[in-house]
Amino acid sequence: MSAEFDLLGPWISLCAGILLTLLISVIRTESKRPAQISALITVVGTAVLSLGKQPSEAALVFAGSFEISSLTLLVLGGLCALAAMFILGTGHYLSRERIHISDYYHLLLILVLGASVMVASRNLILTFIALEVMSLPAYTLAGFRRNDSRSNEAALKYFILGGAMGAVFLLGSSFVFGATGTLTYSGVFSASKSGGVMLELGHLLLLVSFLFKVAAAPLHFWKPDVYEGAPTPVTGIMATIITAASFLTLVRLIHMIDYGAAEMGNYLAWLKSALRFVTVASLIVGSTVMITQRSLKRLFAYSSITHTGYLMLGVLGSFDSGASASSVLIYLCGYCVMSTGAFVLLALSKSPADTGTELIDLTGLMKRSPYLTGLWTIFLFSMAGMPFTVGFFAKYFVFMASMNGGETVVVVIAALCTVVGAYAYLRAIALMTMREAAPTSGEWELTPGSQLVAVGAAVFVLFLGIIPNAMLQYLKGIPLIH
Amino acid sequence: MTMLEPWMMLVVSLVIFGVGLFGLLVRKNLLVMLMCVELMLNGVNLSFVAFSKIHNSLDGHLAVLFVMTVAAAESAVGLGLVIALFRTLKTVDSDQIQILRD
Amino acid sequence: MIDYPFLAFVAFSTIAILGSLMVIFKKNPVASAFALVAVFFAFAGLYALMSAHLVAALQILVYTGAIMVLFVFVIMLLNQDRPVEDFKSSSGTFKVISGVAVSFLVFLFVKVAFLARGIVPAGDWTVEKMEEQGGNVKSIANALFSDHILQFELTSFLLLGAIVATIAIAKRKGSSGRTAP
Amino acid sequence: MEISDSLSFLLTLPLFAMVLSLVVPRAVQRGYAIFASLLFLALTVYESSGILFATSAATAARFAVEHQLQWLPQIGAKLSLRLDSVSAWFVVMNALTAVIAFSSKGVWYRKSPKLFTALGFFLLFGLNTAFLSQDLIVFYLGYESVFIPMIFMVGIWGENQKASAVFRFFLMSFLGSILMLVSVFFLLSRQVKDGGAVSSHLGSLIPVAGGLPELHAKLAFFGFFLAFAIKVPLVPFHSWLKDVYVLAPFPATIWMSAILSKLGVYGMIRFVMPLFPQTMGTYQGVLMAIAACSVVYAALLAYRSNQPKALLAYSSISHLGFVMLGVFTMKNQGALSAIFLSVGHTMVSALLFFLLSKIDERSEGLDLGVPRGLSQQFPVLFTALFVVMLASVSLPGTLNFAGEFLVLLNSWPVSTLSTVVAGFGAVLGAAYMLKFYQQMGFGASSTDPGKQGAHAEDLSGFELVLVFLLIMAVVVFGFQTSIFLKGN
Amino acid sequence: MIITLLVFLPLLGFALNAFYHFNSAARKREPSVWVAGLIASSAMVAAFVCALIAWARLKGSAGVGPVLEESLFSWMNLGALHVEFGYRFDRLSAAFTLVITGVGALIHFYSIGYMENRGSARYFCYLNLFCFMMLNLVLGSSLPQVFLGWEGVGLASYLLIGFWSKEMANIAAAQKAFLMNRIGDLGLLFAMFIAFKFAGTLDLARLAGFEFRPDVATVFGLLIFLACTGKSAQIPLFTWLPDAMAGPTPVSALIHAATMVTSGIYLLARLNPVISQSTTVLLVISAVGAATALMAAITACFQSDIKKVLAYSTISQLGFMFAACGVGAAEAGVFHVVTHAFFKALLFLGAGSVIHALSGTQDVFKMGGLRKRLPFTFWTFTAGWAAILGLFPFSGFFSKDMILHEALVAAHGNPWVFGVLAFSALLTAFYMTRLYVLVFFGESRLSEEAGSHVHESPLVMILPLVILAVASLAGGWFGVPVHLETAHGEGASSVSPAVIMALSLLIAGVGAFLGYRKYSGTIQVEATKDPFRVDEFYGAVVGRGVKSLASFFGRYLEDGFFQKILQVSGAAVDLGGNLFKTVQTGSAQGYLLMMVLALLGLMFGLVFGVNGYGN
Repeated sequence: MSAEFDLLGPWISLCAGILLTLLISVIRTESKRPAQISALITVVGTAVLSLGKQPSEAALVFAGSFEISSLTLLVLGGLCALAAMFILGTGHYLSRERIHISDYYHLLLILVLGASVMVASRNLILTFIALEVMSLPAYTLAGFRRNDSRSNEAALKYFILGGAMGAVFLLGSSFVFGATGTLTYSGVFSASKSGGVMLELGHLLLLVSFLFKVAAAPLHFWKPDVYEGAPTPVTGIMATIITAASFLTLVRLIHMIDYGAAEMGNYLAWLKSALRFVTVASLIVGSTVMITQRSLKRLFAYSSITHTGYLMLGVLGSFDSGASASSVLIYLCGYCVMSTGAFVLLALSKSPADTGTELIDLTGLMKRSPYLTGLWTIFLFSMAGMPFTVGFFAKYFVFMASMNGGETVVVVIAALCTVVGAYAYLRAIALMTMREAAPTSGEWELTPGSQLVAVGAAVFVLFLGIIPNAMLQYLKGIPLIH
Repeated sequence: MTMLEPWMMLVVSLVIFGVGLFGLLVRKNLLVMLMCVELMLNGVNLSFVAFSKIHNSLDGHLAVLFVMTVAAAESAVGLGLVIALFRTLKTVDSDQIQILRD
Repeated sequence: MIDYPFLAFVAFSTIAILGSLMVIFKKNPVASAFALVAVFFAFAGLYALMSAHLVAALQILVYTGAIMVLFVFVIMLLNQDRPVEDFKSSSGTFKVISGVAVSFLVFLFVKVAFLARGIVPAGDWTVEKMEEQGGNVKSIANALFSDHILQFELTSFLLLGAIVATIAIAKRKGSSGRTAP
Repeated sequence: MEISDSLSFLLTLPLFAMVLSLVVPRAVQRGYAIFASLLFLALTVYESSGILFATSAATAARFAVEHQLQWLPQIGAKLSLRLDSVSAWFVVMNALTAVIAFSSKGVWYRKSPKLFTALGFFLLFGLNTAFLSQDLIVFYLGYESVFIPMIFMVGIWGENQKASAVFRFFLMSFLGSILMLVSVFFLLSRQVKDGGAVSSHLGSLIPVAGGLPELHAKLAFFGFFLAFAIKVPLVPFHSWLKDVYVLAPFPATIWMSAILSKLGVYGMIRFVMPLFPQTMGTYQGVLMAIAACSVVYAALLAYRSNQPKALLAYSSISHLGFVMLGVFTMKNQGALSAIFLSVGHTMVSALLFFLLSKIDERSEGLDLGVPRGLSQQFPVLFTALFVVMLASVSLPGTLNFAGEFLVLLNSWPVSTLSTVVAGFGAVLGAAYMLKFYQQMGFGASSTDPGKQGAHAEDLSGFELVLVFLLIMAVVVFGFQTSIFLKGN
Repeated sequence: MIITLLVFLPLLGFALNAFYHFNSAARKREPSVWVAGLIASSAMVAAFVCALIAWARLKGSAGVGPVLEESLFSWMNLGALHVEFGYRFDRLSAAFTLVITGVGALIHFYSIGYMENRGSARYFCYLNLFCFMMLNLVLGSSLPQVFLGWEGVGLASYLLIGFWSKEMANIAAAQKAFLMNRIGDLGLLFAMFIAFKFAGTLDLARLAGFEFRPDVATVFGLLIFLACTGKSAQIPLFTWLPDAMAGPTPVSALIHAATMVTSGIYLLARLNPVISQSTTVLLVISAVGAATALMAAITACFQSDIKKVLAYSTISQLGFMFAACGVGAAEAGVFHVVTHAFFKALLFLGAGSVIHALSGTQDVFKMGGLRKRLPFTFWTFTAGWAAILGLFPFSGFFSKDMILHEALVAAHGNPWVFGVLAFSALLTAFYMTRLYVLVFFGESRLSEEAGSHVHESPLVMILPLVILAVASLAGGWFGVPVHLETAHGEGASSVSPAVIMALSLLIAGVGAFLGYRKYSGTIQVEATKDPFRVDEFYGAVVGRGVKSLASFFGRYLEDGFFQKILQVSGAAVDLGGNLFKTVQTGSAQGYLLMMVLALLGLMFGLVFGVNGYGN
């Protein structure tokens, strides 16, 4: 038990950090700096703690409802690292938008806690609570530009739809519980051998609620609106931390039932085709709508719908075998880094909040700031999957996984969507490099913190695009499902 | 013995869930919509207890406890968001929040 | 012999369903809120019928006592205690599609739920066993603080988050940040 | 075969030059670019001299170098570079094109010269990666990375209204290349299914491709074919080409026509032919017809164009049709002739655009209308242009003639009709090239000599030496064909 | 190495003159015609000397087909293909080589005078380049090498026709010549492919001894003939030659009369053994030759430009030669090549002298009475006139007579061919006399200005005229220079040569008489016309055809269909994007309904699709 508690250390440190941050901000109410620093120390410390641990075997604690394994520690560490990047990289945005308050950091930390527990959870109720621990701060953060009706609107839309889908998740849990009499994943796994429509329905409802969270078409409608309305750093957090955690949970939920069970054969075959539909729909909807967008945030929203599609490719590929979908992990890793970079850059835009940052604000950026243009270009190319960026290898693995799973047609569709999507990214790049600045194009400011983060992310993107060996080695060794 | 069987509870719970969902779909008042979310959660709670009864299990009861907590937290946050919206837009009508689109 | 439990079930469920319909069809949010209170009470009765006494009690305490008060408070705060025509403002087609879709959904749920009749119990926590262990409350408490301690702990952070969130979001305008910059 | 790691210099040196170009001061940027690319050319020639100057195929094979470096063991991709009698030509042409491109119209160095030079060296790197790699994934990386500098060169330094041309170029190329990647994935997954160790090395994929069912092989072939057909381009897939050639700055146009198009040729020879011999055989008639149609169609459009750059753009398509005709014979001799003609095309089209850029410098800009009657004013420049034009219409005695002759000679037995059709393209080729030359060279002078300022003098100095040497090469190798054919 | 030296001497002249040209251009000085001309001429004279030495060696060596062979290097070796770059000097080549170097040298000298003040080193460059290429053509040992010369002379011809490049009309004429030649060249190119496919070799000697399948031989022969029609201005590719007169007159004399245009005859003679394998080919050749002879002769009667008359006359004479080849008497054709080279060069140079004297006037109706004022020109022109008419003892008499005779008696002889040729000869006599009379006799019709400057040409021009006049007179006595296989005795009829000779003289006399009768009195100015309008026809059909095909492709495919495809696919993607966007109404409840519907769909699929529940 002590060994397990040792492994629980990172989570405990995160919780302690949350409380500490709360305390500090209560004591030193006149300044918001201490909260920021405390939050930064918390996430960095947690990241270091958790990435330093490499348990060789997964341990289940709390009556089998919590999993401590290399994956969950990696997720905690990774999410903390992303949070650190956002804390460091977007402070100026918060100041500019007058939302730089300590509450922001508490909520962010609680969000990370919820997200990391959600992935580690092996119990449906725990998953639900963790989901809410993650979502409630997210709803709130989305509405953090309180004086802006767009931000309020985004938060409320997110809240209503998220609440409804939370209920759907619960209903699914209830059906699963009804069918199997247990709420732990392992219990469901062993009970799923006998099959049954109630279990299938419950499982489906669980998946639907998480497909909503990761915004897979046709459950993606909330995403563009919420992305657009939310403060940019929050959008970034949604795009990275929430998407990553939700997607990993989705994968674990998909593999919650026994794939070897003969009774489930029909269902699994059907589920696979349903997921195939979702994959193709996400790819097509995301990439085609992306090119019609003028707002950068909406563009990234549709882009992330497309990325969900690519992630689903990895899921599809490993569907039959139930094998560890390392391609998903690799893709998520690359995707999070490049999205973080892109959103940190996006937060540098000084466009008035009521219009949001539009593509046109990028016009002629190269003249004004070659440096910024270079960074943008790296992230956008990575999203398009160009060689020598991490985006390429990310795509490589999901495509390859899907191909190995026999999904040739889906891969071809995905390839075509990549071309369509590349157009959207290239258009942004073209605006920056190939046009003269228009009088209406917005201002961009560079701050030291954001520079550090953006350059770091860019280096990461390029480094992993050229020498991804270590990352691949590491991530391939991490099983997604036990 | 009684004619009452747990599956009847299930039917009631699912109907309540459906009514909540329907209300969420058609009502425009954000406060009522929040109530509808509560209705949905309550419906699910009932089904948890019913299944718990069927399975002779405690997990359902525990789940309901947690759901109640979550529901309380959720409605607090939801109401906070509605208040924030009301401050900027002076309305709690969901039709008024359609600025973000396309 | 009168089947009291069944009668009670019929009564409670009727109240619950009618109440929930009133929640969505009443024009005045306050009326909706009170209808909701009725639904919650009916639910408490249904829980009690299934020997879930703790849940029944908490239902009244938490939902009726806490959540509904909050709702009514906010309704009053926002001056929403007057009839609104919002139900009518929704387009007819939309309502019809919603109604049909939800009906089908419920139909399918219920269809599946009928399967519950054939379920073999997986656990051994019968009412009798609970009584042996010291009653419903004690049994649940034992489970809550042993196997489900993590969920319990996590809810504390949930509540903490909710508090912080609500304060942050519902604070008065102009007071963003503890110190106005 | 010899294992050597000196090959990796061919990849690292351009990268080094790229980094260095960001440090070199603006004022000497152009000199630096030319000097560095010349140096690189010398190195490349030295590195491949054993192959280039071998007198027989056997000797050349002995000088072939393969260099393997474990790069991505997780996906079975190796940095296996191979310099043999196929790739050596392309690598040398690549280095040569860089020299010509950097020496062409110097306007680019007025605006962000560092970036331009850096992009140029990156292009060199990407192309060398593609030309040297035996591994399909690495090949793809090189192949695809070439777009990046190209987009920026056209986009930043190009003429007005270039954005849509860039999009077209990028999207069509990307469409092709990603379908090729899907085909590669298909082969790789097949390999996994067959239980072999995953390796994207050409050698280990050939048996996999050979074992495919017919339909699958056809589809996989199509992915490859489309990529290369767009890149070359062959005619139904060429619609990106004209605008981007016209709007691109001259160095970029030189790169595109001289060497980027060769990526398609190279890919077809190196990868498609060994991977899908049966499928290619099935469609040989169609392929030959496509190549022949490219020749005639592009020639007709070139004949119709009044804009010199557009005319040269179409002429490039037309000549590459001949090259592809040679490739599609699917015979060793045909492919060899195609490589031969490719080399000719690289030199000649690079020279044509180079000289056109010099004319552009000396007139008021080609976009303002075609200048006239310049041959009197710039006799050396126009003589050079005339000689290059003759090579372009493959007059006997030039490299291009020998190449074209051998291509047609080899394609005649395979598809007489296609060869005849392509032959008529050669007649049209003469027609439009004469028109091209006559437009600018003859007639009464249209430009006011007083207006031309500093650029009024004729070709001289380094440019003259470069052009002269290249023309000599075109003529000398037109007779000394053994350097290419090596007694095959 | 004598042959190689002989070939490369003109190239040396070319290189020296090129250097001289650029050197002067760099120093902004006009190059001296004398320096450039002497460089070029001495190269040619040296080449002529070499040719004579080689000729002597050839005479001296024994054997049936004495040949001097020199191989330089191997040009193209690929698979079964082995192309050696080397030279073969046999009787046939020798005849052509001597004409090229001899007449060429004279014309180089002549050019020094003619091009004074207007020429430059560039001109002599081109002229030397032409000679180099022409020598490659006739001396090359393999077909690709012949092709090198073949296209090379086309290039030189292009450069020289368009020499005065400020006139766009000259450029147009040059382009026309080049392109029509290129069409013909395709024939040679394809013929090479066929030869390689079936005979496996492109070596001329090996090819000549190869026995083709009959149908292949026919196709091969026709393709070769196509090439020849281009280069030698026969139907259907003859229209470029009259336009080629835009070049300087010495060029017309050398290239478009004496040498280049006869390369078709060379090729037919060279490949005679193969050509003879197919009677179809021979028939086509003789028919086309005779038709061309007649058609050009008729057209020549309607020309007023002195050079155009000579040009059509050249076409007509080339038709005679082709007819000779066609009936199977190639050596008669080659004989006529040689004599024609002398007298036609003479005529052209004479015409050049006249034009030079009149400062550029070329219209025969604006001449007249020049007999007195240009005596040397007149007398030498008279020699040429007599030779082309075929008057005894001028060289034309022998060669033309031989052709007429062979047309009747040779293996593939044909009275029709004979008839047409005879009538053409009549017309030849008519239009040449017309020209002769209009230029040199009668009243002077010169304009005031032109008349005041008339002067006899300088010595450097006169001397070549005199030498050529002597050659035209004596050339026929040397007899047939080559011996090619000609099957006699199986001809359509056997006629005594004496009869033909008499007939031929009679025809010439009648034609000359008619011409003299018509044009000796008062002169009616005749407008130039082209009775056959072939040129217009080509312009309308081929030129317009290609242009409209190009613009059709351009408009409907390039700017139409292909752009449409891109636009449509772009629009489709855009449409899809906008379509998927329509559900993005901004209404949260709308989104919820969509999601409920999606969920409902999934559940229907699950409950009814998978489990068949409810069945």
